[in-house]
Amino acid sequence: MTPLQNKVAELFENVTINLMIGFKNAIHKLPVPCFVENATQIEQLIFTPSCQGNLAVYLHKPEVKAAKKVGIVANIATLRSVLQLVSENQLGDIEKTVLTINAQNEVLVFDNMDALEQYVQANFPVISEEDKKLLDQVNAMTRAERWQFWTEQFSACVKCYACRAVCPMCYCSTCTVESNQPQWIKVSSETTGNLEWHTMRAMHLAGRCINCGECGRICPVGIPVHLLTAKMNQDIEAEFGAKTGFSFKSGYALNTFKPGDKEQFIK
Amino acid sequence: MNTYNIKSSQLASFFDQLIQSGKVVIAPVVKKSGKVFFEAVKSYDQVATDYIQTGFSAKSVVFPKVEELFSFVKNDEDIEITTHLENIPETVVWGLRPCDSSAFNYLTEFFLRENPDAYFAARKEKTTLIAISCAKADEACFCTSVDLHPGSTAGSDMLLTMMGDDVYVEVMTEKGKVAIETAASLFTPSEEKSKDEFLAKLTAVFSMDEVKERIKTAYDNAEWKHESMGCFGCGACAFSCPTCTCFDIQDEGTQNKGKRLRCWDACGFGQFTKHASGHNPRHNQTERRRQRLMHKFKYSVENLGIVSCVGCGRCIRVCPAHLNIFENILSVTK
Amino acid sequence: MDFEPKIVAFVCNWCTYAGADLAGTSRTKYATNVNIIRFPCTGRIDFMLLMKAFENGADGIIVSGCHPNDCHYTSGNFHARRRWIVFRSLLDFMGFDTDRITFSWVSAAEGTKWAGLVDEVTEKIREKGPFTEFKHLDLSTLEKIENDAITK
Amino acid sequence: MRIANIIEEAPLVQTYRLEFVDEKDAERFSFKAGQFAEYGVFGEGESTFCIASSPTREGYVECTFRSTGRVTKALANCELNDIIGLRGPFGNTFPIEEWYGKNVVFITGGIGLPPLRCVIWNLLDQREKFGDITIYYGARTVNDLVYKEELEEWKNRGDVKLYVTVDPGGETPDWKGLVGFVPTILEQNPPKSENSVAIVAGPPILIKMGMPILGKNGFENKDIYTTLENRMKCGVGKCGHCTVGKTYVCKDGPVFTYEEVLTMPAEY
Repeated sequence: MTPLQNKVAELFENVTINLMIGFKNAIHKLPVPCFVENATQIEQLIFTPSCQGNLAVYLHKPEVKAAKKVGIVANIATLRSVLQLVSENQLGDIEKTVLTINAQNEVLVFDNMDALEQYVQANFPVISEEDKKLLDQVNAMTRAERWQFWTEQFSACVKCYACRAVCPMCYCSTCTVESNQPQWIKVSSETTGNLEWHTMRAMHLAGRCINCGECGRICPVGIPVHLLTAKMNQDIEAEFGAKTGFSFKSGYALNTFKPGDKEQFIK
Repeated sequence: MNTYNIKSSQLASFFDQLIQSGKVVIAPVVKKSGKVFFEAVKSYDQVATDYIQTGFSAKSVVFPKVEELFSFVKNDEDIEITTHLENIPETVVWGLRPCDSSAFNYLTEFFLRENPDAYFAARKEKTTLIAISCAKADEACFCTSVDLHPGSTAGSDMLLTMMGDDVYVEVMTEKGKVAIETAASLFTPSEEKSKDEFLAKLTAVFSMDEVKERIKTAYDNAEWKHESMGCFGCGACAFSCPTCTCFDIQDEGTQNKGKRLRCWDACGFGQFTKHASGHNPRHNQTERRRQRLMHKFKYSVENLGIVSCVGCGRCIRVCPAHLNIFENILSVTK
Repeated sequence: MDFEPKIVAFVCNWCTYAGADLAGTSRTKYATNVNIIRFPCTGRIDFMLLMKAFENGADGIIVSGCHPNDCHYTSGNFHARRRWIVFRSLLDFMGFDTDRITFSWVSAAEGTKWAGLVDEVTEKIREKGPFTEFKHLDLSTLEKIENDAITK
Repeated sequence: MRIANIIEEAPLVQTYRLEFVDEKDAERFSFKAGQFAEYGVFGEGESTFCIASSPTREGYVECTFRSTGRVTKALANCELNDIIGLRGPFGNTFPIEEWYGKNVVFITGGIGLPPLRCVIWNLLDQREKFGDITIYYGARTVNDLVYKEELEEWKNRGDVKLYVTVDPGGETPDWKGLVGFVPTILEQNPPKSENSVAIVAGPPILIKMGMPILGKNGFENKDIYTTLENRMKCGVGKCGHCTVGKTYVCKDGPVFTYEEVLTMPAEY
């Protein structure tokens, strides 16, 4: 048994949790999520650097909520998601225990949000080199080139809504695209509608997206959708000094304001 | 079946002849993201040659992601309805894998056996499938488990197998013959050859007969819940699947001018079965995922006599949660 | 045929709409290209409404409301301002022509400013021409050519 | 189809009488009890309801619907003489010829009555061919009862036994009928099962509860019919929305016997 597995066994023994969300090995490439319901299943749990997925999205599942006492093995993105979700009052129904493995390979267990917040703030990630390069590439284009780039990307979108499904911040029980009175976004996949969908998704995540990048990573047609929210996060930090997934008390940038917010474009 | 040889150096000229004959040629192309997708191409140098599987299947040629059923214009009392069936071009799909072409067999049965679908029929009739057998496979491929193999000819009009400098050509249908005739001088008749040496080696992960038998009683298996907990309910698997046929019908435009469209839908979506009353027959993800897998391995067998999974492995590759269809099937049929 | 820009103005009830009213009652002449849509507050003006206006054929958009600190609901325009800052930057990042959206503060007393704003925006859009970039997204190449021929 | 008459049945529930614009279409169109159709408003889409009028009444089609979604709202906004689309009829039918000489029991709730109204009128129009006809009908409130005038007519006919009930709490001070859920009323006043068939239609909960009660009362599973109404789009067994297991409700149904329902997963 690994130290992580030992810790989880202990949690089950003390009935601190009755469901553990973690990762297990899979036949194909990346680790898959696994749901441990009792001590006998603990041995499949792993946690390696390749466990990139953001498991926080499962905290909205009805089956998980029903379990009440939930543990989650978290990478830094998941930790930030948990903070952000708590700040948005989304995790009130469940008692959560958050586990992570730090750089020194120690298993850390957080059962209160203050400790979690401290850890996240001390280990706050910067945007990845890869994403930064992509962002710079797009920023360096002329406006017409950017339009060309994005419309070409969006024309390939098939509206499978995987980007929405993997996002821990997309927790609305009925999404705007599913309401048809009025029909904000066309159901069929056409460039205009796709563009509107991605604009809307990005805007609804403005100041809430925690930059885990899952949406871009999993897109079946390879649209780098995470760049939209990454760009907005840059803006929001620069304009309003707000960081997402940074504190469980702060709410988010777009439901507050400062009288002194600056802009140059309003006439 | 007729068999031929063509020099691999001459494939390009064959390809160009197909384009010059006025047909729309759909072939795999490497996109900016590095993934390979089918796309209409203009010359052979655009075509990807080194790929295991395309991101999406070729079903969009006969069952596009958005099909315009008709457009309408209302003037005074009259409603004028126009369909666009006659504008469908002659199309060649180049380089689809044998699993994909066998999926066309299922699609044809599904759309045409009962209440034949005019849109599918029109597109299918104008489509020629030129498949290329697989020299490579990855850990997501499992065609050998569903009774296919990397060189199976099922469903395609013509199958090419790369054999070093030569390409071995098997022509199964009239459409295949017509395609050969566009560049007849490039082909020399050949005796039937064994392809095995040039095909990917893939051991079966399960026995189809056993699964077919055991899934009959798998509906109430407790493993469904466990196996589908990870499922997010997106449509990536259904949209990339060569045999998923569910669709939605939507009107766009105004009440005076617009069009009626048929667009892809997925049984994994939460709203898929939701009644107007708010009641949802399949209200949780476990039931929805079970529906998808049971349809592939049980319901389509009962309805059409065909397992509607061809082992292409796309759903495994695209799944955001990295769920694995054959692992799931194995665990519920244990 | 001369191109007449279609301008949609999203305005708040308490300031800009009253301002436009003032422009009317004072008989100030200004461009007739603008279609005014009245909202309770700028805070209610969802970004999707702007997208839909473009989708339905608008060539330019004006969004206008009370000056900061003058909001009838105290803070609606402050919230709106944050949203616009983010939205405009996002549109720009996607290569959307943000010059086609003009944001402004027009108070109930600024009838002249309103008239001037509408004239200015109309002229700017007239120079830029129809917003074909957006309207053409879903047309086939052939339709694009035909459409260009019509609008030119 | 031209809207020839509009009746407000209950809050948000309306009945439209539709007549063919083209007489040739009218000649080609024929349907049987139990079938449904797709009613469409151009630019909004199509919506599925059963045909609520009886095939014995020729020259028109009636449908009853509650406006809840985009299409039904657009339909509800239509006015007299507007033209709407109709695609159909689809689906299988009630085997009415097999019921000659038998007693027929109808159990239904809410707007589950429209599909049965089609059968009821079909039977009443050839009343002499059938035994006793019993109808159990319930709605949430008095106001939600549909076909109020026809209920009155059936009550006064003398050759129909009618139980009309409203859910507890849904009664008004001047309500003289029964109070209680349909299954309860059914248990209190059990129909006789000899030489009888029963038809259950309504919300899924009524179907799931009502059928076993009939079973307990001696009805054979093959003599209990229902009509399932899953979400549908195409009507011809292609789009996949209405599937219950391997069964396409639109093509293999909507009429099923309890015997058939028991072989399907409970996904309706």
